[in-house]
Amino acid sequence: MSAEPLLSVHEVTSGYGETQVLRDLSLTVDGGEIVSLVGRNGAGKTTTLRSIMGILTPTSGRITYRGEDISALDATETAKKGLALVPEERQIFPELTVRENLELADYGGSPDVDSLSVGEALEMFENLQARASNAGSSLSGGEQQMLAIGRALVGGADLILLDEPTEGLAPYIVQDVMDIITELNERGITVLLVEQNVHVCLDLADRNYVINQGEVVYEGTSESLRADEEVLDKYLGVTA
Amino acid sequence: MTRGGKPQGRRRDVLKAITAGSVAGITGLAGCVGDPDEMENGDDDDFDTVQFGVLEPFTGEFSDLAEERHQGTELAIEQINESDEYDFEIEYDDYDTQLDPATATQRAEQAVQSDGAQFITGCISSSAALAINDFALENEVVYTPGAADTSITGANCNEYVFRFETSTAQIAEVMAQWTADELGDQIVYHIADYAYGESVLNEVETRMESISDDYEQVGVTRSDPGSTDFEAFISQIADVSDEADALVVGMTGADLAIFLSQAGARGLQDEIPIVTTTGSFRAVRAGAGDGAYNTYSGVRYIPDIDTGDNQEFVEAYEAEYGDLPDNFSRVGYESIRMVANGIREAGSRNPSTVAETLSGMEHDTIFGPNEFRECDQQAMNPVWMGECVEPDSGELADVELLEELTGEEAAPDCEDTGCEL
Amino acid sequence: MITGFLQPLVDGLTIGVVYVLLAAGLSVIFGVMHVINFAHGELFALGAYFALALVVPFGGTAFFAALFIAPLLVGIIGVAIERYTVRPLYGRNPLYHILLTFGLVLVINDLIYLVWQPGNVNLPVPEILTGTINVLGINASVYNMFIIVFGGVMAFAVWAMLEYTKYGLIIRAGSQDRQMVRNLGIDIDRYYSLVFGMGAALAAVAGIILGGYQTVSPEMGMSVIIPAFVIVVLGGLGSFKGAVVGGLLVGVIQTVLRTYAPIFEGMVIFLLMIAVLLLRPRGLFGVETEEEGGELLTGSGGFLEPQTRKQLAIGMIALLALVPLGVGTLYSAYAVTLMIEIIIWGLFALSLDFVMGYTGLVSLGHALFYGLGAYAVAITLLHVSQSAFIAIGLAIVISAAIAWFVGFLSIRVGGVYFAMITLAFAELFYNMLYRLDITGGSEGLFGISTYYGIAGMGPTLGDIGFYVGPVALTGQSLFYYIALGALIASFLITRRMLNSPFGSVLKSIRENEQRSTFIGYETTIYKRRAFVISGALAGLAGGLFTLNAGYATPSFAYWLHSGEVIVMVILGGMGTLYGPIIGAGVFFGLEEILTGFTARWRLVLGTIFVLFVIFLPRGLVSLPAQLAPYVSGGSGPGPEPEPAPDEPSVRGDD
Amino acid sequence: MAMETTETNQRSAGDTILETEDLVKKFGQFTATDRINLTVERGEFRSIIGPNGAGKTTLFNLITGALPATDGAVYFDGEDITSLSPSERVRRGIGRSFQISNIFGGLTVRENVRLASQSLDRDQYNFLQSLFKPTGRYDSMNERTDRILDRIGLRDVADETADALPYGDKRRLEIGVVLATEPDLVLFDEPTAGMSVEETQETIDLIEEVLVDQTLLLIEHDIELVMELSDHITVLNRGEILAEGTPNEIAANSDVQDAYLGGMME
Repeated sequence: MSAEPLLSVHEVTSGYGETQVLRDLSLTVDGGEIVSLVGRNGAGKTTTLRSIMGILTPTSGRITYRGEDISALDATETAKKGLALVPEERQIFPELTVRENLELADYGGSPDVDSLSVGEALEMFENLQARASNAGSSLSGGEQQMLAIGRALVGGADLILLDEPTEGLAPYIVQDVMDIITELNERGITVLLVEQNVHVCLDLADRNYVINQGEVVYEGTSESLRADEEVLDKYLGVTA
Repeated sequence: MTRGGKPQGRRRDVLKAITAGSVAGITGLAGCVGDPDEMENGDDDDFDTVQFGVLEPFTGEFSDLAEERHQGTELAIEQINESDEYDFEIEYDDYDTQLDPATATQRAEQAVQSDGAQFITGCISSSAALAINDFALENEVVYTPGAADTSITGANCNEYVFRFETSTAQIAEVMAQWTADELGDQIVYHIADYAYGESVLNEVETRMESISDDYEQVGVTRSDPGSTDFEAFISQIADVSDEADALVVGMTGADLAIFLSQAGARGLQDEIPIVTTTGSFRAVRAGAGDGAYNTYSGVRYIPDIDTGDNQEFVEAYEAEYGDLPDNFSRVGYESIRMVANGIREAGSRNPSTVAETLSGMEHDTIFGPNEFRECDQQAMNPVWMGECVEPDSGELADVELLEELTGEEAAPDCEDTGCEL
Repeated sequence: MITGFLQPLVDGLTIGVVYVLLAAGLSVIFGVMHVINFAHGELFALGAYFALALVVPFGGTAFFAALFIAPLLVGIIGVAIERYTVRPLYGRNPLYHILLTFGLVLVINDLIYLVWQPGNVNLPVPEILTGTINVLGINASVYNMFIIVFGGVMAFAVWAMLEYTKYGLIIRAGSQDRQMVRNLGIDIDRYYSLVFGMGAALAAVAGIILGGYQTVSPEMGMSVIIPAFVIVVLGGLGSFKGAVVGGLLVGVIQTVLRTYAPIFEGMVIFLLMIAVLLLRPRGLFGVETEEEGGELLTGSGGFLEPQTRKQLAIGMIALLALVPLGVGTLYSAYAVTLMIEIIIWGLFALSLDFVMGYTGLVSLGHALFYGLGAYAVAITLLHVSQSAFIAIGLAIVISAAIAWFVGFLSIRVGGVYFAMITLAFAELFYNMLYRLDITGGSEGLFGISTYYGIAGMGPTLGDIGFYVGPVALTGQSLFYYIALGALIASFLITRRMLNSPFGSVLKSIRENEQRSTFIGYETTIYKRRAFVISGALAGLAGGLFTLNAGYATPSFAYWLHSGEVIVMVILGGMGTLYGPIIGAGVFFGLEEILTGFTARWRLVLGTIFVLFVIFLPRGLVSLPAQLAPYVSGGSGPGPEPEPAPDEPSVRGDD
Repeated sequence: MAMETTETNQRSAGDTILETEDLVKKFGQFTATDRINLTVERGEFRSIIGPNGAGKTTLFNLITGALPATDGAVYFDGEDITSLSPSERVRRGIGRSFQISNIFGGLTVRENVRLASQSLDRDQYNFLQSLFKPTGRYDSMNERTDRILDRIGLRDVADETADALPYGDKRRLEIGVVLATEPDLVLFDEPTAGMSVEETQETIDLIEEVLVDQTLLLIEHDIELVMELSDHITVLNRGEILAEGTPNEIAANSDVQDAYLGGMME
């Protein structure tokens, strides 16, 4: 491995129509890391993920993956490079069965990366195994999250962009999801995690970026962020 | 107005343009409101050309018939222009009426107002023909329609309309007589639910009633015009086939072709004889394929007949187009010839004069001696009954003639036509 | 008595299976690409003609080969259509696909005429498929059985393909959430062509087996497209299951009604469609899909200074007023006739623009109101009074009343569904014209005369002559001024309305309906009022036609006319009022010129229209503004304004 | 009628402008808001905060009528408005501004404001007038329009197309449009989303300046801003009200810390 980061976002400006959400935002993710993006609602976290994935095209700046410029690629092309987005709403195909959701992922994704087979994915998530032939729409929030992550694995992602994986989940399921993220990482998958739940981030992430109004205002390990009360207070509204 | 070199000529132009329009003439002074007098079209004895407008539905459902009719028209014009017997030449323009009476009238207006046609011919669908009927009267131009609807020379007749096409009434005459004689008087009907279908039903029924006291209408089924699926009707007809002697079908064109094709596939003609009005048309036989075999049809025309100068017509037609003429070709052909005879006889190209001359005038036609009789200006065509049979080779059914009625026998009585001329 | 029930069932299934094949492609294409493909019927006809081309030289048994080769060819054509015409429109309002494919209908239909000539032709089927069979007292032809079995197998094969193959899975997923399919690294856009091709091939199969059953003719596409839409809407746009159930249902219902209640046949499917759209807009099996965004691109009127525009308009009117004076010297009386046609259709187009261009309601059934006006005038003149004023007055009032009723029922459903429901109403009306005695059935009403006055006092146009210098203005020329007056009055009135508070609200609805609601406007009421005004103007246009021509026929309400008037509005530039009038002029001008050269003028017109939809969606009136930057060398708006995707702002959750 | 009046009188006791009663909204199985009881006093500046998915926008949609409630009731000025259409609610004095600027882009700035102003005057002219009398001839309406243009500082660009305005001005226009409907209560859904720090401050200043007399209900993510501006704060979590109080009370509330801010200080 060279010193070059796996993913590099360099001075990216992006948004919706005329609304600029990101302003010269820069960050890097190294292979094997879990990196979190924290910040308030509306700070630009989801927009960052969507810009990396290629759903949004940055108006300026450069995004590279394994040294290759992917700024102009669309979602299909970035997925083929080994990126996978697990969106906030999970976007399970409601009328496909759990197995079909996974099979579909198998048809897409990156051909170069070792991926889980559909069977392996079902084994990995016990809940899904039992509901393999149920429609996606019948799953609970936690099951949907697992299926969404399962799709990313079957698709052969080596960088997963996780958008608010614990949103709307019951506390005990939050723990399950956190365990899964850890397990992913142990399998050698790099994770870029967007979370509102600072607790989850600090527990999981190797490094954290705090973003505010589309700009990175802080970067550091969980330990140092935990200690930085000023940042916590100012940008995350967490007072000691 | 007197400015410029030729006041005289300019005044003539103005007059012509106005008289060609829908309004008759001028009195009074500039800026006044007046009541224009009727003004006769100036007769000029001296003319080299006559302008025809040929209106056909070149696009849409009847376009193949339009083409067929148009070839007959063209052939007639060509022959007349080459012939020494006529000391004028026919010039003509084609207009596409599409399927729409509104377009038909617009084209007729173009022909008359813009291109100066005094004689118009064409239209296959009866609603377009009826619209042009009115137009011809209003604009005082002679019109020879191509539709068979009874009312064209019936309730909606007028002195400018002359029809060589055989009317539904004439066909119904031979159908009713032959059916009553050969098949029986217990009849089931299937008609397309529009004017043509209803008129077939009415005409055949009236005649059956007068022929046979025991006549009975076993049943009527109606399909929408433009229908493409007749299974339900065929099943219903098959259900009553034991009680009925014959099925009379009041449809034409694609409707009839599809009906015959589906009835054939279901073997309906084995259960009950099928009698149609236009099954002898080549277009219908072509569309119906083997569904046409062993069905009976009224016949307005087939190339085989040996009346008048028909065989000369057939030869000339075949030489020109490499194909045999069919019903609409002869209508186009003879409509032009008879009007041309009228113009020659009248010695005028003034439509009103020609119309007067044409009414009741004797012609030699492909059907032998013929006339647009005075009471309704309908040609006194003979009609036949025929059977469509499997051909020796190919797919297209042959038509064998079974019976003939002369023009006199086929024509309805003048007082029954509803025409007041 | 079991046969009494089974026979209609078997009969109905025969046609039902064909409907299934036809509707399945239409529905899947909509599901994945949100394209409403009007040209589907033409692809169906192409299938039959390709088969004919194979079967005729090689005989009946080539039928089986044709059953595979012809759909393949049509599939390839489908792919080409998707690739080169549909693709540039993704991201625009889905109504543009309706417009585009309507243009393609004109083009393909004329190509069929050109290549194969008009007329009905029998498509020979192999010996083995002829004859009849009798089981359980049911009489059926072998070919019927073949249709049911083969069609059933095809439908099953398509279902199995969708259900069990990789492509099927991707297509199904695509119809649920396209972006997520992309996120998974699957190039769904590449499958669009495949889906379109497959849909086209299915239509071709339907065309071939139906061709063997009926006949093959260039009109066969037009005759199936409306029922096909009805089925797709009934079953639910985008649902394969819906297409299957809808197709069989319509086939059986039609057949049963023919047997037991023939009076409703023809009308019932439209009533059914209206009912389903009102009660369950997504159809029986349709799923909630996100309303596709994308605005309707209206013409830009801001190119000239208001003063210049006013002068231009006055100049135009003055010029128009002079037209009849040139008759006989500069041109023949036909010029006046043609101009009357343009004026009446210009008024009709203006009426459509008032709802389409200002409230975004695309009515696919506007011929309904034109026909209504025409018949109202005809019936009044024949039965009530010969006064032109009373007749026209009644035409306006009746059209407005029916527009209120149609609007009341339809406006609650939006976008594509509104287009479909108005189409259904128009077809219903068209059917009624054929059936009712008072409308004169299929032939319509003829021989109508009128006078211009009230209570028996007043002249007929033929009796009056105005003399201006050497030129006499009578009859047709006088009517020209009446029509021109009506058009100018309508234009001024609608323009005035648009500058009034009412018009402001209409414009606000076009811009942003949601915001309009949240500053306190009940937008449904405003849209309905606009629809009523539009219906009244369309009725006036139809009424004027009949007043002049003296007849009314059912063809006035034919759906193709609704399509043509949309063509005029788009050609000219929607949302400008004057653009559609120019559009009507260009339409008839083109027709006039083109028919002089070829009977296949619709081919040229259709091509021009397709190019307009793709490249100049804001119409002719936007041309100066488009060209200005190039002429002056400055930088201006690009030729293709890229509509920003609408982010839905009322969401279920935050 | 009499009964209703009594009811109304009861409700308007005190100076409550808005009250929701056990307001429930379900999307299929999912409960977006669960028996919300919210009371807002006249003249108050109330903020609603909560994590994503807490039901804030849903609550707004229920109050404005954009979504029908599954259960419960909304009272405005003591009157039950639960079954009224959105436009009816606007006419009773509930104004709303949107997350993404939501103006009539193709119309001029003046037309934008005038439309809102016109909505207010609707009952003062008859149907025919409203169809035919040009908008330019309604004096009171145009005066009010100009007044509002002045207040939001867009009088100079009044004849420009709204689309042509810079982003910040669009937000100003958005607020002007809301203001022109003369609302008693204004709901703001993230009025500063996507704005730079300066723009945010300007917008807030503007809101404070022009809407000083109105009751304000604000959804906002910028906690700092919320703490600074609000009289009261309501915290939503998973569709329920988690806490309510003054900014200081909220800051000190450990439940809020836990749920909303991620339980960081456990």
